Amino acid sequence: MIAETALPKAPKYDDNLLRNLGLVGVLLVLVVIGIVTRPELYSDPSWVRDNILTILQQASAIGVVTVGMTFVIIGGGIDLSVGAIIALAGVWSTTLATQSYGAGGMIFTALVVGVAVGLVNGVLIAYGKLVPFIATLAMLVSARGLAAQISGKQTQVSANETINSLATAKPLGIPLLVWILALVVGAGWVLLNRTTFGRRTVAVGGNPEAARLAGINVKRHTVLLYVLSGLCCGIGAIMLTSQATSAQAAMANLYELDAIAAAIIGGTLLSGGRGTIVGALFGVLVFSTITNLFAINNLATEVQNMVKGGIIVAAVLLQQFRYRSFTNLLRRRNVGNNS
Amino acid sequence: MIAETALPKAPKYDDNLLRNLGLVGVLLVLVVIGIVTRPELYSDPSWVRDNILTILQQASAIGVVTVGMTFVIIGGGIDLSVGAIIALAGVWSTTLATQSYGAGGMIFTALVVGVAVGLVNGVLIAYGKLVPFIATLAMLVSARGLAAQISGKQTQVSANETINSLATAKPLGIPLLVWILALVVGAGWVLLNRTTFGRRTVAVGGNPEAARLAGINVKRHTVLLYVLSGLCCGIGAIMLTSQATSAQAAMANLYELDAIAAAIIGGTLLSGGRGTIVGALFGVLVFSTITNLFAINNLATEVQNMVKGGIIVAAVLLQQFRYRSFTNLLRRRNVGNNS
Amino acid sequence: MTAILRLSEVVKTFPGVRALDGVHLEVREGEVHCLLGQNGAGKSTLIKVLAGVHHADAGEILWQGEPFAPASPQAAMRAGIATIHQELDLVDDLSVAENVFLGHEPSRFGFTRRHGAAARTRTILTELGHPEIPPGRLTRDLPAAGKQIVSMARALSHDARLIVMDEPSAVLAHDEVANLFRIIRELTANGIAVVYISHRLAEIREIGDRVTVLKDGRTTAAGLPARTPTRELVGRMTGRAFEYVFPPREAKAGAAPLLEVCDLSRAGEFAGVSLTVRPGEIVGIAGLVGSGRSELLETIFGARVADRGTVTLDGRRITGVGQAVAHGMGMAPEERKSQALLLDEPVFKNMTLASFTGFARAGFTAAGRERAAARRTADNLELRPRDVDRPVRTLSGGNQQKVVVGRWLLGHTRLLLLDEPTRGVDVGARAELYQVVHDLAADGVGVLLVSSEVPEVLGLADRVLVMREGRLIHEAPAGELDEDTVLDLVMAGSLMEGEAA
Amino acid sequence: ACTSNDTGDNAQVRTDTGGDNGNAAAGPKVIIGFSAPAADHGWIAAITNNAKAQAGAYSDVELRPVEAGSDAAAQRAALSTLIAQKPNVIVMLPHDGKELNATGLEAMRAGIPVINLDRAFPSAAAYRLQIKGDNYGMGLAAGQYIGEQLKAKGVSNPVIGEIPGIDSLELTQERTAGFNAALATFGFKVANRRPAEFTADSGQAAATSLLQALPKLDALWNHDDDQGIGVLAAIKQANRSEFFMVGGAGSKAAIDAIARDDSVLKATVTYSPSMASSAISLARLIGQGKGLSDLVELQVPKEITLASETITKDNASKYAKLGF
Ligand SMILES: Nc1ncnc2c1ncn2[C@@H]1O[C@H](COP(=O)(O)OP(=O)(O)OP(=O)(O)O)[C@@H](O)[C@H]1O
Ligand SMILES: Nc1ncnc2c1ncn2[C@@H]1O[C@H](COP(=O)(O)OP(=O)(O)OP(=O)(O)O)[C@@H](O)[C@H]1O
Ligand SMILES: [Mg+2]
Ligand SMILES: [Mg+2]
Repeated sequence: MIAETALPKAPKYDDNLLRNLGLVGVLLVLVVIGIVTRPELYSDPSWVRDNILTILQQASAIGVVTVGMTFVIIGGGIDLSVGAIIALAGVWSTTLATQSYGAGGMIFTALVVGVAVGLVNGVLIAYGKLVPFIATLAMLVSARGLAAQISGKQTQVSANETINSLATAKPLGIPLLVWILALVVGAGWVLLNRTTFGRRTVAVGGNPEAARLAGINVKRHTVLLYVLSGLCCGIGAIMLTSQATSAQAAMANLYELDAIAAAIIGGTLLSGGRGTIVGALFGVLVFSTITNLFAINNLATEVQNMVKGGIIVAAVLLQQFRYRSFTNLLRRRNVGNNS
Repeated sequence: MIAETALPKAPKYDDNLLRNLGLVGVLLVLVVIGIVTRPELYSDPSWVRDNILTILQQASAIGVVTVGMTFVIIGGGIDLSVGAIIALAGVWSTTLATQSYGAGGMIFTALVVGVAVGLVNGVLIAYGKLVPFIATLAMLVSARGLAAQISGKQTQVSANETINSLATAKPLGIPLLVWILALVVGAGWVLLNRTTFGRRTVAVGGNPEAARLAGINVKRHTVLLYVLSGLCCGIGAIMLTSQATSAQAAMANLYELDAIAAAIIGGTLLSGGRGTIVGALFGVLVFSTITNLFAINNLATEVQNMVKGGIIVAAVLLQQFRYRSFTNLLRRRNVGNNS
Repeated sequence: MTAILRLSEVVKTFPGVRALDGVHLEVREGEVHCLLGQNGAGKSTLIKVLAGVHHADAGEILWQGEPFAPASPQAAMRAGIATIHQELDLVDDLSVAENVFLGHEPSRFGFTRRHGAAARTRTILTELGHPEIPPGRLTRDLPAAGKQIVSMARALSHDARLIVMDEPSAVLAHDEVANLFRIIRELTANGIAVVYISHRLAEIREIGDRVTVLKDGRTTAAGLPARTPTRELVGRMTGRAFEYVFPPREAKAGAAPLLEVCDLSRAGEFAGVSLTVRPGEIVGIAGLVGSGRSELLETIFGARVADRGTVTLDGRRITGVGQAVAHGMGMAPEERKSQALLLDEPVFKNMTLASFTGFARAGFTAAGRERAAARRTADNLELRPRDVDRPVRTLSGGNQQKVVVGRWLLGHTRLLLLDEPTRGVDVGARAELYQVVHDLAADGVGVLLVSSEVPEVLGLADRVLVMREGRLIHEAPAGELDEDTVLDLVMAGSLMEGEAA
Repeated sequence: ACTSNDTGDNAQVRTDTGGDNGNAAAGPKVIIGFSAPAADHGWIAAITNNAKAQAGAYSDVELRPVEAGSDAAAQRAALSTLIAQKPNVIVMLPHDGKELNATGLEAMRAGIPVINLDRAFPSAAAYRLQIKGDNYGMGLAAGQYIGEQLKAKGVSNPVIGEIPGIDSLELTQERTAGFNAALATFGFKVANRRPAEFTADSGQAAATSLLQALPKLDALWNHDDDQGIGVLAAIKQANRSEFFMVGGAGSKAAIDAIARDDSVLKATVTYSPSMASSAISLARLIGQGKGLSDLVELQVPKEITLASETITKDNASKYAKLGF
């Protein structure tokens, strides 16, 4: 038997849960700041409802991309090309030729472009042994270049009513894009936590050597992770195209930074092997709520930026603080039990 | 006693040397492409000389920043705020108030701002336990915001002739900025390879726990690394300001990506613990030579971008290829010796 | 009994190293075949070839009579060879059950069947005598011994004909080893063959049927009976003749205490620990895995913050690692890879990690002098290979341990804390390490030693402390204790004197 | 602005160079170096296309475009290469006038007249001709229009929104300053200002935020018609129509929408990329030492600022062909 003390009592608390609670706390604080600063807006329930839906809708495309990014990071990689993939997929799916195939053709094109670029990323990284940072940075540059080439550097307007209506449709009163986000987050959660693919992702990112020794095809799995990220970008491209009713080579600018930041704030380790989908979603929502807070208070860009950096730091510190003090509390209680 | 044959010979070749050789090869290939595509330019020796100096001069500011970045990455961190620090330092040192103190005051201000921001980064990361990615991303946003605030979003012209002449001075026929780059690279090399500071950096990045248990003050060292990066940004800010004879909040845009990419291409491990200054310099030169190649061939930007991604990938693959085949060669020779 | 595995003339080279240089091995159905050899002899490399991790450069492998060259770990597993690797090969952020079934998860359409996996894991763990390990717990929460058991469970989760165990007992305490042997006997009774690697000859004599000895990548003796006298086995490995060689020494008494620990406590780890170490004295701490000894050492060293109590070295309070090192304390931590080594850096830089500042002049390092000093230490420790410019990563485990100990021989260390210093260290190197520790003590250095090998504690230490569940429960001169007494104390905690602290 | 690169019926280019214009006759050959930032935006793309098309219309002009890359440093590098090739005239649209001032000086010192397109150099010695749009005037025009409309409607305390482009650019600052100045004359001010990045998706995001912050809105000025595609989409998605909107720059899509009068977009204030065509024509004249034939002066003037015009439903048909 392992000595009793060597098997600490099952942690009743869960790291991830606490982290997410911390983020919920951060969100609450942001909302309270909103209420305090703009009470007249928050006193109207229908505005509040709309506002929540707006925040969610604005988070939807980047949220989908962040789900893919979270998988890539948990799997030990990074994907700097997500914004560029969105641009390429968006531009490709809104060329006049593609638009002539209708909404189905456009969606299909966006997804195929996303998957194909992801595949190239994955193969370069897994089989070409390129560092993910460099491979996807190169892809960022190339894909944006190709998107500019295809679009002739013009904003391509989507004339397809079905595509454009994706952004306006509200089944059951909730925007379709929010439903899509919910679906992708749900699917991502199941994929990460309930499938062999997800469990292997953790293994590949956490201890690639152990994964290899356990018979997992680490290279193939790595390729699949980038393909998954590319697929999410394809979905994101459709969502963003429908929102802007157009696509252009410069769209989704710096989405890579936003997605990585959201994933990390949500508790995903940049070094791989650990992360949560729900946390990533909260990370995205924090950013989207901050933007909303700035908008309703009409902050100037420069002040906005100064404050935003501070909020990010405060959010992470707050989250850590909650987490640590909670853990200490529970640890002390546990020790009490032991001795 | 163990038989002599069983004593494994230490590999006599050096990873870093080979890697750098690979990068020199990449540079040569780029130059050859230049010669083939624009023979008329390359047939003029004085143009070639000028061109080399231009490439070096264009590489100088980002090169200085990359030296600091390389230290941070070797030490297990990352600094996404370098571009923003340059902007803040540049803007601060070109306010009318600062300019009234003359060139000395401007340089002093830029360096102090760089160091101060680096200090904040370092303290947040080492003592606030923030992930470097998030802390420096927050700093990126904040510092650019502050720079916009200070400059009133205007481009601030430097009226100081001494500062402006830094970019035009050519002691011994070589631009002063190139001398500065050489100096910083030289100092960086000595610092990394010949001082206790460099040794600590490798230890802290390679295995922070081992470093801590060997009595190294990991936190303090981490702070120093970000301060060093900030200092390099301060120097870079002066260089860039003199080149542009002005500073603005949006300057040095995306320098962080360029500097990280150059460091990694130069053989620095993103996970820390390993890296070379000379490699980082070569990484910067590769990028700067690519830009030059595009300029003399007047490639359209979108084509440029498409090609650039491909060149980066090819460069890294070429470098790896050389490395591997070289290793194999040496391995075979060694094995022959042993048996 | 038929041979299910037969290797002949197997060769495997790494850059600059011929790790296997003509290995012969024959394993029969249902036997426990032990592999013996010094650190770096090639044992782990050999089993990695069998497990499909490395591919042999030359030689023949017959598995169940057929030529065999597994292309991947999966291929080896499918063929019926399961392996417990020397370095723990678990994923910290997966649960116990997920680790056990990693790569061959019970699943339906890609969805894991968690309850099925948990149930089967529980069954296997129960067979292993560890029903207390919850299948749903994250592996990172388990102590090293628990992880070793999970590794074992993983090997058993395959339908294997041959199970290879690379130093499974290194992190196990005494009773754990007995349990391991029970399992091995059950396996062999079912006709499963076991290849067993260990540096402890007593274990080999107890569980082994036959022994193959490797030296410098070559088989020097194949299929010897396990009862072969120690002298001959050790001779085949090293040219020495004894397993534990403790140089005789006399305890110095009377000197004022060098280290004084007073009522030291850390919540959940240990409580009320008081002890002293005098200059030139070796104090050993015995205890079960998980009794809190490592945490105690780390707290004394200043690497963890005590909740209560004080540590003084020569009358000076120690509150942090930097200060501890500056005042002459050194520690060889338990997990050398994660806590002590810069794997990609050369040996000499690892050795001088705590002292390079001392070699430096005005902040400039003196690589030449560091190298020379490291070379002298490498000679003292009989490091193999003697090359101090080689990255530590390419050294075998035992030699890596010597590098860690060597680090504290370079400075002006006056108190050395050793946590499991001989884990994974071969017989020859072990004797060398013991000699080094004795020499240090003779020079007046105080040593505080933690080891799970009771003979080691008894043989090496002047004074022994017994720790149980975070408390010191007994203290006596080494001469007054024997192995059984210590084991009783460690496990039951109260047997004889019962003077619980 | 879903236009192609083909310039078949591009009204932004003057192709009737064979008319009674005294300067039309072919003169000595002029090599014009041209540099504008990488276009990821309709307006800049139109600038480059117009310059190329206009140069193509002259038999005595050879255009040497050099790519300026994505920032001021890249453009500096590209221009040094160009200067070394000694073209007769250089036309450049700098990333930032102040940051490229030194390059302008360098070219002028090398004896190459520099035509600064749109983004002024601080020192007068750095250029021979400055031709630019009127950013301040654009804001002024938009503010004027909005003020008048609201006043006509009798709105006393209107809620006005503003969606600028990249906020760190000086041109954005000038536009905003003009806008605020015009509104001030009516006693109005901007209630909320959400900058975008000259792209449609950023326009959509900024507009969505702005609409959320202002549950009731009377008028909105969006600085740029290209990002306006996204702004209009956001307005539609939010199902809002209680206000009217003014655009900026004068893209074809915007002018068409104004003419149709089926959306909140009621007007746009021009900032025409046709200035690039004019710059090439003037560069040719400067290269050949000619003046503007309608003027008395023998040389081309040093400063030309285009007027910003307001396009509404009433005059949209006139401007339809000028949209880019
Ligand atoms: N991946 C590798 N690259 C280079 N050399 C290696 C590698 N793996 C092992 N070696 C070398 O091969 C030799 C045999 O190592 P191996 O790990 O098989 O020894 P071992 O008998 O298992 O020793 P120990 O008892 O310490 O575990 C050693 O000299 C080691 O340094
Ligand atoms: N990371 C951790 N999180 C929670 N508890 C831990 C952790 N590491 C160790 N513990 C607990 O601390 C106590 C002491 O464990 P530890 O394994 O260090 O003891 P030990 O006597 O040094 O045993 P060993 O022989 O394995 O070194 C045990 O209760 C263990 O479960
Ligand atoms: Mg081994
Ligand atoms: Mg321990």
